[in-house]
Parts: sequence; C-alpha cells; structure tokens
Amino acid sequence: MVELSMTQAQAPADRQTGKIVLRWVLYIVLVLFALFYLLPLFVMLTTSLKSLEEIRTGDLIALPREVTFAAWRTAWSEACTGIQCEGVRPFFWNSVLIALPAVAISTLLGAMNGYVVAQWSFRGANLFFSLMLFGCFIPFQVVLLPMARVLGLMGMAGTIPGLIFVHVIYGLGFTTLFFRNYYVSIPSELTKAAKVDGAGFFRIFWSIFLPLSLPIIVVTVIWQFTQIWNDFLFGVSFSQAGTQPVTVALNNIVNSTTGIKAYNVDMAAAIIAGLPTLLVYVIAGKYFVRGLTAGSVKG
Amino acid sequence: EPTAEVLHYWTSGGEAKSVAVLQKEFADKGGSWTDMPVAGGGGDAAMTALRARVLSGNAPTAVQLKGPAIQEWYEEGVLADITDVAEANNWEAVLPASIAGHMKCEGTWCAAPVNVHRVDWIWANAEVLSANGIEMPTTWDAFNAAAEKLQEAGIIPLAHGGQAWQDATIFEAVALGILGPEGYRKAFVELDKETLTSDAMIAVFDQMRIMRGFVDSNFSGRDWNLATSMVMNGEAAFQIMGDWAKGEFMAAGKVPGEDFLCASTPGEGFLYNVDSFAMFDVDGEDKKAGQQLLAELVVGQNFQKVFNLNKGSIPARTDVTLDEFDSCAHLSSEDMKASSEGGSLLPSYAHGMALRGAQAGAITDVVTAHFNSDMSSTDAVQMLADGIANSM
Amino acid sequence: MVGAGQIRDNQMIKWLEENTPKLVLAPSFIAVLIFVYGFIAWTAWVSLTRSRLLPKYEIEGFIQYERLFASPRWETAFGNLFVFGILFIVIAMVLGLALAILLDQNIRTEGAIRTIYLYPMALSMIVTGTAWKWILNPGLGLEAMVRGWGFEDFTFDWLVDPDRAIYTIVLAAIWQSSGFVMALFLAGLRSVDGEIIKAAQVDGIPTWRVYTAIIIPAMAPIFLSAFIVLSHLAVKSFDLVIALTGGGPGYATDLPATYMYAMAFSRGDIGQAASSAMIMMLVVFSIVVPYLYSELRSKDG
Amino acid sequence: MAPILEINNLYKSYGSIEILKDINVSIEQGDFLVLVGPSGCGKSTLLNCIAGLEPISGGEVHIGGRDMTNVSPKDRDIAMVFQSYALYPTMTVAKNITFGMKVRGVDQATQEKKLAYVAQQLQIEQLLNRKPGHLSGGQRQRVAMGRALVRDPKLFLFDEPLSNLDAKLRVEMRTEIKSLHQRLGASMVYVTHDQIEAMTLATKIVVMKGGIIQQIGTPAEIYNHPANLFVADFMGSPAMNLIPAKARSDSAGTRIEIARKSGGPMVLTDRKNLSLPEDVIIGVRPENIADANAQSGSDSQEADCVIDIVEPAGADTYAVMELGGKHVTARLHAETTASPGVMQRLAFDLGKVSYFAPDTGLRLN
Amino acid sequence: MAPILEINNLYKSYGSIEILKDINVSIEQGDFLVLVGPSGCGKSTLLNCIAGLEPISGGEVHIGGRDMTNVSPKDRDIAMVFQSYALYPTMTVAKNITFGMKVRGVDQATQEKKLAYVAQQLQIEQLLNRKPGHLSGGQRQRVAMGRALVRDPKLFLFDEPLSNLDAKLRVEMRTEIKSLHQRLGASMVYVTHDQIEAMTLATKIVVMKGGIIQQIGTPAEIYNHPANLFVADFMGSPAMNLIPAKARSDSAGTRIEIARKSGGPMVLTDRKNLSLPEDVIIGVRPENIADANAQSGSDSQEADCVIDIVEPAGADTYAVMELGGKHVTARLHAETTASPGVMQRLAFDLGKVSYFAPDTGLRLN
Ligand SMILES: Nc1ncnc2c1ncn2[C@@H]1O[C@H](COP(=O)(O)OP(=O)(O)OP(=O)(O)O)[C@@H](O)[C@H]1O
Ligand SMILES: Nc1ncnc2c1ncn2[C@@H]1O[C@H](COP(=O)(O)OP(=O)(O)OP(=O)(O)O)[C@@H](O)[C@H]1O
Ligand SMILES: [Mg+2]
Ligand SMILES: [Mg+2]
Repeated sequence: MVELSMTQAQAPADRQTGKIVLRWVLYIVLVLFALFYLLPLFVMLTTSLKSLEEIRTGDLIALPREVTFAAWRTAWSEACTGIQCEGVRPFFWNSVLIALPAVAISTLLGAMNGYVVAQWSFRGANLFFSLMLFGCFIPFQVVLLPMARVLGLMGMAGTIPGLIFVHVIYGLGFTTLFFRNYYVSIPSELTKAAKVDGAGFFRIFWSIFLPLSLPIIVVTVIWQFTQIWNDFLFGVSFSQAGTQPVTVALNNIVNSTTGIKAYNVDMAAAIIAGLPTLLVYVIAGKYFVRGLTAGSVKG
Repeated sequence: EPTAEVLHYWTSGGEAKSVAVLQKEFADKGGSWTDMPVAGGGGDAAMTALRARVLSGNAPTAVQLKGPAIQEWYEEGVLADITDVAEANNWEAVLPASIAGHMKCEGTWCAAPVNVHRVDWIWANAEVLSANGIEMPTTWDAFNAAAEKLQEAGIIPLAHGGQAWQDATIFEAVALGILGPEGYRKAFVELDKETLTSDAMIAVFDQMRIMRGFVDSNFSGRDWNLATSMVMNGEAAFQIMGDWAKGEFMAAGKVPGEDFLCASTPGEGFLYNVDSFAMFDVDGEDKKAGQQLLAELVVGQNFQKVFNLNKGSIPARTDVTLDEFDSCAHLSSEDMKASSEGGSLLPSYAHGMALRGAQAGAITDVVTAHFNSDMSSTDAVQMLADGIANSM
Repeated sequence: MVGAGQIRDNQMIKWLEENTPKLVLAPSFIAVLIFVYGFIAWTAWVSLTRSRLLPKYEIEGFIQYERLFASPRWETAFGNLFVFGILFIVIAMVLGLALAILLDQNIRTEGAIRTIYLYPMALSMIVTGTAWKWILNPGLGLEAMVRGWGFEDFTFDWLVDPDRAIYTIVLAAIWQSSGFVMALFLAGLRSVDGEIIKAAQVDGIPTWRVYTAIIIPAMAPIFLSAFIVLSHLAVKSFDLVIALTGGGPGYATDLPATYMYAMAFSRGDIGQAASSAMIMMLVVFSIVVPYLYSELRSKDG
Repeated sequence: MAPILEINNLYKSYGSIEILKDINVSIEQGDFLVLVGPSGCGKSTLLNCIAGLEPISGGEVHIGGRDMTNVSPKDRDIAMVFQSYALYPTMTVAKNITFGMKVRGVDQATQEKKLAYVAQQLQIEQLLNRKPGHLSGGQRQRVAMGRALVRDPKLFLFDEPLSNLDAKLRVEMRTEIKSLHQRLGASMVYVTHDQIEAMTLATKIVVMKGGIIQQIGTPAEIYNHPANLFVADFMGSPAMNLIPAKARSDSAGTRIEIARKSGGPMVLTDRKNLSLPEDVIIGVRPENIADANAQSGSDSQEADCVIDIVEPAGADTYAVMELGGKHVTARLHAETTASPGVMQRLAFDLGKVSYFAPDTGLRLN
Repeated sequence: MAPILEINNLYKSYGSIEILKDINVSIEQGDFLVLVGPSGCGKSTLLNCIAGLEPISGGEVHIGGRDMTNVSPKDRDIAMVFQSYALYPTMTVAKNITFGMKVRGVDQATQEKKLAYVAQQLQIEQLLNRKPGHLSGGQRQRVAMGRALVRDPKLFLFDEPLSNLDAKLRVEMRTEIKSLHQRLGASMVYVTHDQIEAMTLATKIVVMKGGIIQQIGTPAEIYNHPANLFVADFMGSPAMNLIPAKARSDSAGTRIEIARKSGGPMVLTDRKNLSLPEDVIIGVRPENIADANAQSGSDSQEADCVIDIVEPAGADTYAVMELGGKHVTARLHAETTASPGVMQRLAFDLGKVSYFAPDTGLRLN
C-alpha cells in the first residue's frame, strides 16, 4: 500500500509538518474536486426544492427561498408520463427487470470471455478480442433499425427479454475488455496449479478467478448498470406500452416541447431515476479491495 | 372490443390531461387504450421508436404524426385507410382545405387532425410596451423601431432561445412577413429555387441579422419557456413563439390582454402546425375497430374542444364553439378562417408541416448557422440553395 | 471391451474439453459477427443507397458520401470530433488517474468521495444538461455569480460563444465520465502487488516515481480499457450535446453522433446517416487498431 | 510393468530459445527421481512439461504407460508443488489444500481427515483459516506442499518444495516425503538444490545443465563416479577438488604428479591398473583429503602441503591449499592442528579419486 | 560510535496476534547479523519493521543513530532482498537492477559499471534484457539480490536471499556477500535457514522463536553454548541429541546415567566441576559421538551402543540408536563398521556436551 504519509509522531519536526501539510493539501484537492462534481447536483437539488413560482421569478441557481418537497412527490407518483399520471414509479420495475438480468448476464459472459482471452489464449483469441473491442464503437443509431428487424424476427420485439438481449449484446465488448485487461496481470501459475489440482475450465474460473475479480466486477457492474439503466435509445425503440424503462418516463416528463416546463419536477425525477445507480455505486464501492492476489506467487 | 395502442408525444401535464379525455371517450365506447407516450425532440424520439416498431413488425395502432411525414409513411406502405370514417363523419366539410390536404394520401384519408397550433405569434409584455409607449408592431420596420427604442430603455427587445428550431420559428415568421404568403409557399412548400435565391430572401436574412441584434447575448441554448419567463418578468419585451407559449403565461396566472399581449407576427398569413393521428396497418379486427373509433373520436366535436382548451391551440374543425376559449384563441381562429379563405393558411416549415425532414433540416441548418455567426445574407442564400440541392 | 459408442462418447467429451475455451467464446463471437459486423455490413450497404425514412436496398453508388462531404454541418461535426475527442480523452484519462491515485492514499472518507466522483454517471444527461446549461450560462450561472461577488470583469461565456462552446461540452463530458475512469484506475491500482511497491520504497524510490515507473506501467492493460471506454464515449456523445447545447450555437457543437441521429431520425435520411456512420467507424478504426496492435503484441512477446 | 514416467526425446523452446534438448528419462513405479542442476538449467520447465502445463516442442511424455503428450494436466493424475507456490490467494489454507480433493469429488469426511493429517505433518494446524497473504514464506511453502500431499496421484512433482523451511523442519519434511514414498510406493520427481536432500531421498538422480542431461544414476554413482567434470564439480558441497595433473603409468601403478606452489610436484601413486593420457584432471573430494593420522582408507597416500586458509565449520574444519594451480579444499577434523601458512601432512584417499580428460571433460576411470 | 541499528522494545501485532514481542537488538557498523528461527517465527516481519514497511505496534528503531521509527522506508537508506523477490514485472532485469540508482541520480557510467559487475557476479549477464516473468526461480532470486547489491546503503537486509540457488552458486554468492561485507564494511541483517550460511557469514546470530529472541551470540557461542533446549535443538544439522539423563555428582566428577533400550544404563563421567540437579537433559552433537577409534578429543569417554539405523551420506555415515528413550544420531566415519542391530563402541566427547534443565529448558553449564 502506498501512503503519502506514515502515521504521525513527534520525530523530526519539519519533516512531520511537511507530511501533515501534504496530507492537508491532499484532502483539500479531493474536496475541491468533490465540489466540482457536486455543483450540478447542487443546482438540481435546490431547483427540485423550489416551487415552480419561485423558479419562474427567481434566480435559477440560487438557494430556495422556501423549501418544498412537492416536486419530489410529484415526480415520484404524480407527474404525467402520458395519459398516465403516476410519476416515474411504475417504470422503475421495468428498468429493474431489464437492468438486473442484463448486467448479470453481460458481466458473466464478459468475465468468461476475458478469462479465455487472458488465460486460455489460443490462436485467434486476440483477433476475437480485437473484433470484440471494435464492436464497442458501433454507433447505436445505426444498429437500431436492423436490430428492430432481428428482434421482430425472433419474436422479441417490444419485450423485456428483447431489451435484455440487446443490452447484453452491446455490453459484451466492454465487459470482455474490462475482464481481459484485468486478468492478463493475474499470474498464470494460478491456472497451472488449479489444472494440476484437477480443476477444469469452469471450476478454475468459478473458484479461482471470480473471487479474484472483485474490483473489476465492481467496475463492470457500475459501467453496465449505468449504461443499461440510463439507456434511452434502446429503451424507447425496443419497448412498447408496458415495458418502457424509467428513462423513457423521465424523458416523457422532461422533454415535452410544447408543454409547460416544471423544472423542479424534472430535477427531482432525474435524481430519483438516478438513485438506483447511486445505490449500486455505494454498495459496489465496498469491494474496491486491495491485495486480492497477495501471497499467491513469489516472483 | 376495439383496442388501440397509441404512440404519441403529449406527455406534459396539460397535454396528458387532454389526451386522457380522448382515452375516456374511447373507453366509454368500449375501447381499450394502451398508452405509448414518447416525448422528446419535438417528436423525434417518438419517430425513432416508430421506425423500430414498424421494422420489427410490431407497429402501434395509432401514431401521432404530422405534415409530410404522413405521406412519407404512406409511401412506405404501412398506413391504414380511414376513408370510411372520414366520409361517414363528413371531415371534408368541417376541416379547412389546406389542413385536410395533409390528412390525405393519394386521395384516401390516412390521418385525423387534432388541433391547429399557430406558429407565427408574437407575444409581448403589456406593461413594458405601455411603459415605453409601444404598440404591437404590424410591420417588421415597426418591430425594428420598437425594438431599438426598447433597447435604449435597457430592455431586451426580443426574448429568444438559441436552439435551432426556435431560430427557425423566428425565421419562418420573418419570411412569411417579408416574402408574403405566396412567396412563402413558393419557397418553403414548393422549394422554388428562384424564390429561395431571390433578393427578397436576402432581405429575410437581413432582417434575421437585425433580429440577432435584439437578442441578449446569453440566448444560446436557452429553453423557450425561459425566454417566455423573460417576457413575463419584464426583462424582455417580445417573444416570437407558437401558441404553446400561452400555456406558460397562463400557468403563471397571467391574463391575456392584460398582462401579456398576443398578436400575429408582422405581415399577412397564418402558419399552422397541425397535430394529427395516422393509423398504421395492423392485424386483428379489434385493432382495426379501434382505429376507426379513434379516428372518429379525434375529429369529434367534444374532443376537439376539450383538448384544445387544455393545450392552448385551436380546434382543427371549424365548427366548434369557442365560447370557453381565451382571446388569443379567438384571434387565432378568426385569422385561420380568414386566411383559409384568402389562401394564406400555410404550413409551418419549422415545425415539420411544410417539408420533408431532409429539406426542412437543410434549411434550418442554414438559418441557425447564419443567425449564430456573421455570415452575410448572400452567403446564406447561396448556402440555402446548395443545402436544399444536397438534401434531395 | 469398450463399445464403439462409448469410445465415441469419450472422444466427444475429450473434444468438448479441449475446445471449451473456444466454445465459451463462440456465442459472443457469433453475436458480435451478426450484431456488430453484420450490422456494419448492413450499414455499409445502406450507405450506398438512397434510403430515406426506412432502409432501401438498391445500390446507387457513393452519392451519400458525396452529399456528406458537401455538407458544411458535417464538416463542423467531423472537426469537432477531433477537438472534443482528443481533449476529452486526454483530460479525462489524466484526471481519472490522478484522482484514483489521490484516492488511493488511505483516505478515510474514500467511499463517500468515490461515490461523489462517480455519481455524475448515474444521472441522466437529459436533465443534468439543464443544470449545466444554467451554470454555464453567463447570465444565470458562474459568470453572474462571480460578478455578484464584485468581480465585474469576470467573463465565462464559452457556452454561448460558437468558437468555444465545444469546450463546455468537453467540460461536461469530463465531469460526467472522469469518475468512472477513476474507478477503473482504482481497480487497477488495487490489483498491483503490494510487495512490489514495498520493494520500490526500500529501493528509495520517491512515491511519485513509484507510480510513474512501476504502478502505472503495470496497469498498461487498464489504460487500454480506459482508452476504449473514453473513445467510445467521445465518439458516441449524444445526450450530452443534445442536453447542453443542442448542437448550438448554430451547429457549432455538432458531433458526428448528433449529426447521424438527426439524419437518421429527425430528417428521415437514413442513407446519409449510414454514410456518416461509416466514416465515423473508419476514423475509430484508424485510431484504435494501431493502439490495439501494439498493446496486444506486447502482451504476447 | 511399464515405467510410470517415460520421456522420449523431449524438446522445449520458448520462442527461439531452446530450453530443453533431447530429454530421455524413464522412471519405474516407486522410483524417486531427483532433478538437480544449476539455476536456470530447465528443471522447472521439465516439470512443467511433464505436468502438461507448457506445450512441448517435440517428443513424448508417457505417464503410467499412456501417451500423455496431448492430455490436459488435470487428466494426468499428478500432484505438483510449484517453486513459486502458486497458492490460491482468495482461499484459506484449508481450502487451498482441499481444493484438489473437492474438485475430484472426494467425500467430505476423507477430505477432513487428510487435511487434518497433512496439517499436522506440516505444522500448520493453527493456520488453516488464514489466507496465503497472511502467511510467512515458509508457511506458504508448506501449504503448497500440503496441496500435493493430500492427493494420491500416479506421480508427484516437487519443485524445490523445502527451500524456504528451516533446517529442522526440512529434515522432518524430508522424512515425511521419504515415508510417503515408501509407504505408498508413490513415484516422485523432485527438484532440489539441497545436496543432502538429493542424496538421501533419491533412488535416481538426474543432473542437468543447460537443458541437457549430464548423467543419470543412483546417488552413489553420481557422487562417486561423476560422468564428467561438470557433474563432479556440481555435486557435493564443498565441491570436489579438480586438480590438473600429469599421469605416468609404470609397473607399480600410475604416478600422479601435481604441481605445488613451491617446491617440486607432489607425487601420488595410484596402484590400480589405469590407462590414462598424460594430461588428466584428478578429482578428489574434500573428505578424501584428511589429516594424515585420521584417514583410515586403505588406498591412502600421504603428502605434505602448505595450508593457506583454515575455516572452522562446527563439526569439521576446512583447510584450503593450492595444488595444480587450484584452490584445493580438505575436510579436516574439528580438532586439527592445521593452521595457515604451516606445512601439514595430509592423507589422500586414492581409492576414491576420479580422473577426467581435460579436453572433453569426460571421466576416464 | 552509535550502533548502526538499534531496536528497542519492538512489538508488532497483526490485528490481535502478537508477532514480535519485546525485540531488542543492536548491531555495530560492520556487523553481520544473521536471524534464524523456525518458519513463521517472525524473521521477515522483523526485517519489514526495520525497513519501515510495516507499522510497528511499539518500540523504536534507530538506524545510524537516528530514530527512524516514523521515517518512511525510502528515507531509511537501506537495501533489501525480499523473500518473495518482488521484482518490478514491467522492467527488464537490467532496469530492475539499475532503477534505484537512476532515481538517485547516479550517473550513467557508474550505473553501467555497477550493473555489469553485479551481473557478472550473479551470472545473469545474458538475462539482462529479459522481463522477470521469463526467468527461472533462481534467476529471479539473483535479480532480487542484484537490486540490493548495486546499492551502497547504511544497512542491507537479506531475507533468505540464496534459498533457490544451487549449492555451487550458493557458495559463490555466500563468498560474494562475505567479501562485500568485508570490503565495504557494510552492515547486514540476514535471514537464512541454511545453518552453514549462518555459521560462516555471521558475526552475530539471533535465534528467534515465536516472536521472541532466544539467544544472541557469535556463531560459536550459539553452536557450542546454546542458551536453552530450543536453541540447542534448532541449531546444527542433524540436530544436537538431547538425551534425558540422571546426574550424580561425586568427587571424581559427575556421573551421567543414560537409559538404554536393553541392559543397564550407560554411564559417562564428566570430570568438570558441575552442580547439576538430578534430572538433566544432556545435549551432545552427532559429531561428538564418533567411532571409538576415530574420536580424538581429550574428554572422550567410550561406551557400547546397539545401532538401529545406518544412513550413509557421502562423506559421513549417520548411525541412529536409542538412548534415554530418544533417537540419538552419531556421525561416524564413511568407512565405519557400524551396521544395524550390531553393538558398536562409540566415543562421547564430554568436553562438548551441554546440560539443560528439563523443566525450564535453560542451560546449566
Ligand atoms: N499479514 C499478516 N497477517 C497476519 N499474520 C501474519 C501476516 N503476515 C505474517 N503473519 C504471521 O506472522 C508470523 C511471522 O511471519 P514472518 O513472515 O515474519 O515469518 P518468518 O519468520 O519470516 O517465516 P519464514 O521463515 O517461513 O519466512 C507467521 O506466523 C505468519 O503467519
Ligand atoms: N517464459 C519464458 N520465456 C523465456 N525463457 C524462459 C521462460 N521461462 C523460463 N525461461 C528460461 O528457461 C530456462 C529454464 O528455466 P527453468 O525455470 O526451468 O529453470 P530451473 O532449472 O527451474 O532454474 P531454478 O533452479 O533457478 O528454478 C531459464 O534459463 C529461464 O531463463
Ligand atoms: Mg525452477
Ligand atoms: Mg520469512
């Protein structure tokens, strides 16, 4: 573990103060960046706590004169997303049904792919990997129409499995990328030892590699969950009434061109829609652990 | 049992309530309505979804479609024929001819109109105008003069949001005023090359350049409703925007005629933006029945009234009583009748009524590029011609 | 005596075992072939047609590419891709790495700070763009605020300046994704063997050199991940532009992705969209492939 | 019965570097083969090839009579201790050890019994719930051993399994391995740098150098009859003294003349019937040069030498002198009277010397 | 002059487990301190604490007279060879070795000279452009050594630096380290399991057990006068025989009676003036039990024993018998006549025995 400073104590005073100063500078830098990142959230939060009246007349990025949670209530359960005026709440479940399986499947597949490419490489594995990577760049706008066709042919048009399928396909490149690039630095001796122990391909993956992958699983889950949860284009194109994800609802609240704009509700809805993702960040963040490979090999 | 899955992009509170009326009527007649709302980008997102749905063989039963897009979809062979309903309900008689024209595809009826938005409105803060002794302008020169006066008084003459479609909204109002209804039709409906490159068109861009001077420096990217707020707050005097802006004024408790003024933009003519429903070819008797019922209800008297009261627009039917409507709506309705007779009832290009997407887009590109740079008017006209040619 | 069937079974099992890695890759491989490369081929085909609202399949030649390169808007969008892409990738990479390193110094509140750095990803740009728009708007946001503190000459009007607006997109893009890059690097840092770092410390290597000479090189594969993710975001930035500037002022902040979307869906000009997509992919190809080549080759050696 | 392990003409290259060249080894059921050779000579690589962990460039590997050349490691029925341990970092010690059994479907009770037994042998009972990262080097090595010892494979492969253990524990472990070998009749291939280990454990020693096998034989053969200078020099610690000499045969035997730093050459007479070329290198182990009064061999010949260095080492004292232009070490008694710079009478045991050709390095007697 | 390294009352815990307890060590400039102890006793932990790589739970570490307790490793001016090597995986061997110098701003020419020298010493010249991943275990270990040897620090810390080298190379490296120590007067702390290494290199040996120092002394002190049973048992290989006995003092000296498997007890008489309790444990090293005819010590006493096992080991033959209920090993001459089950006359060197109290384990003489 690298530390800029060791534990504090009395000895050479100037050195110690130097370290304490350094530590302070470090914290100040971190906090300044935190402020930078928080600024828009601050604007959104304050706006969501204002009444529409105040927004129309007041300074947009000022603190609310009077705090009201009405917008939050509206966003959650009253805002209109069409003729239905039940807020974003009903759409949450769709998003969950799409995101959870899609994240799980794409992460697992990506982990296996990465594992093969990094640890069971064969002729052509790198080519496969390159093809996969390049696939990350295909613009979703162009896949929309042929994909719609394919989904139609497969009878999955407008269904949640259809959406899961799409998200898995276009998430694979990234999940494979993350895992492969993590697994290449894991000593190959581990695979060797497990082979000698009689473990097969899947056993080694499951018992040895998955437990070693916590940080990268976190990163992958964060990425995939965010991408899928926040996806709008696929969500709007491959859903139908009843399967629309929360982003479509959010969009419907926020994005009507000719309706009255209720910024406070918009902001509240956006924050609400982002909460599950935030939750994932907080929970997953715990597994950013260090030293998983410690003690495995010497060299 | 008639069923309908309706793809539309009316999702804001007022709009949603309006559509809910339709749903209720539909349900009262025994229909079951599945709502498929997709807002965003003035219907772009809905159109994206529509395309995917159509390609996947899972088209919605009814779709909010407007303008030439109806004909485009028809050409793809995916629209249903609702001539039966139209004839049974005598749409021909109750709809203005030019609006009816949008609803027909090669002679058959293929869509049902919901409302008429007027686009060429100019909104003003009554107090600011009277304080500065200014009347609602009726010519662009008058507008320019008023604006200069306001500018001297430290008031922003024109509240504007610098988004391409808002630029286009001003542009078409200016173009209608300067080119006149006939010139507008030639230029933006028929894409007549001569008109597009005429001196009058240069004058239109000149006026745009002048308008640019009346806009505050922070207009870029601003939402239209924030511009409306500026008018409401007295920060700015005028805004050129469709009649949905009225909703913002009303929502803030402002009274038309007292707190704010509405007038058509200088010049003759009426630019409309008509929302309509097109029916897609679907399998299943229930769905077909749903389409018929829906079409009938959409153009029905009651829905047309209730919906437009909510939405700020006016009914597409000319025979709906307007007692409950406000003064601006009355003005709009009268102007519509007049211009319908005078042949100056024209489709808004900025809102996708006049041209197909590619061409309308090409024009908007030039308009917004010109408005946001120091491009000369002649260059702009040249680019306009090139852009349209390139878009074909 | 073993039956012929059993031998066949055994051979089957052996074959299965030997080819498990390939079999595992097979579904992904097929999916990628169809849903990426098949669709790219489809796009290439469509880009040679006059498809409008819906795809058509009669080849018309390179007309769409001619149209594309005649379009001043595409020119802007294409140019912006490079300005935006390079700035965004470089800054986000450096910032992400720096934050990861800072956060790796045994920070007591690491969890909270990490979540703060990450959260921008969680919020949909549809709305966040509005907040940014206000913050960056000279009349409403930072400029007004700083002027309010008495610094009357402070100007920060990039958002409304056609020449500078693209940088505000860069700013917002960095705001949105640098946290993720940080997370990626953090995961990388955490996987570096602690013993090696100890060895370096004993070797008398100053902390910054430990990072630059030992840890960062050991994370080379993670850089590839970060690079691909950032390039992907750069190339596909769509929401961001739409939400923040809508491509404006004028179309000064248009990117190929927004151009393509506009063509495909607003304007019903699918052929045009396809041709722009092909050009975009060509660009990506010419940048990513050499990097990939060097990266993968060094791993084999 | 077919040999348990048979390696025929095995070649192995990494890229263009040839690491193993034409390896031929065969061991019977119950054999204990020890691989020795200088660091980097290819011992670990050979084990890897036997285990099937590295693809080989040529040749064949048969295990238990079956051609295993293309069989995957997990089907070769081997257990291996890696030089670098290769512990599973996320598993506890107990799991590390039982993993192989679990994979093979050994029942829980047996697993626990074997684990308990092995943990006790390895003195790691109190560490069973730790992760490898929290162990000392020697403890890790013992876990690595444990992982192999709980198995019951056709063939054990050990790659320097005791290098990080203290002497006491190493002796115990050596005994344990030996008893495992004898009790189960297990077959083993064992890499070690410890000569005592090699000598006490092996039934057969393979000496390698630069990827080539130098000699295969029993410990005694290797120690007493090294096939060439390399083996002679390599085996035994301190190393065999290799002294250039002139040989002259006559009826009484062979006179061996060795140059001294000062004075005339030292002359020893080997009474065996040898036909040596004139230039030879005579190899004599330090323990075969002793204090004249202590040497009890029958073929002893005494001579006087000036001692340069005296190095006491517990039970013995090493004396270094210069003969034939080389430093020559003698192992004297701990109470020897030898002291630096002083002439000492030493006894050379000619029954135990080897003669080598200086040019080819090959053994001559 | 202040000691180069002084450790006062050092404690170290991992969580609730106390690993090091009240360590006090001090070494002078030029001392060569060897740490020995069973695997897991805390040797590496102690080195880590000296290097500042692990926070300590209590006590102080002074290096070169300065309190370094809270100074970061990079400022302690030490060089260390890790038991697990810890090579920089992305750097070539050459870079691994020169990196520390480069960072210190040593000029290019010096770097190259030192690299060349060290590479030659370590016999890794042809590996300089390889990455660590492509090296054998012993080669890696040599690179790890190289990284330390090019430095010129106040203090060297070596953690089993030669464990994976072959005997020949190990002897060479040992010599190299010794000459480094003598040439530069460098101060070293050295962990090894190799007793010969400990004996030949150390100026001072620290024997540890379970995190507690058992004895500090010169090699001879440790070997000949172990402070307690543990040290006696631990140092020397094969280990010292520790035989329960009865002591009876009278005018002639002390009669030591040792039980035999059959027949009456064996009686030895120590003529030194000792005051021993009745129950003692007598410690005698194998080399101090010899063939009666070969033993030349002055305090020798002869006795007959039945040999159980005979184990030839090159230069010597070990004979194991049962005395006092323990297996007792004697180191006999390679040509001994001893054979299993046969009575043999052996000579015990009583001048070299140690006596311990069975209860406390402490030395009595
Ligand atoms: N990170 C850790 N957490 C808990 N216990 C540890 C940790 N590291 C080492 N230990 C324990 O501390 C004790 C001392 O370990 P250390 O590595 O110092 O032993 P050592 O004397 O070097 O042994 P060896 O000769 O086997 O290398 C061991 O019992 C070990 O299990
Ligand atoms: N992956 C590799 N690529 C290239 N060369 C390698 C690779 N692995 C090992 N070598 C080389 O092959 C030779 C044999 O290595 P091997 O590990 O078999 O040696 P060893 O006999 O086990 O040595 P040691 O006793 O040091 O462990 C060494 O010279 C080494 O440098
Ligand atoms: Mg090896
Ligand atoms: Mg250790």
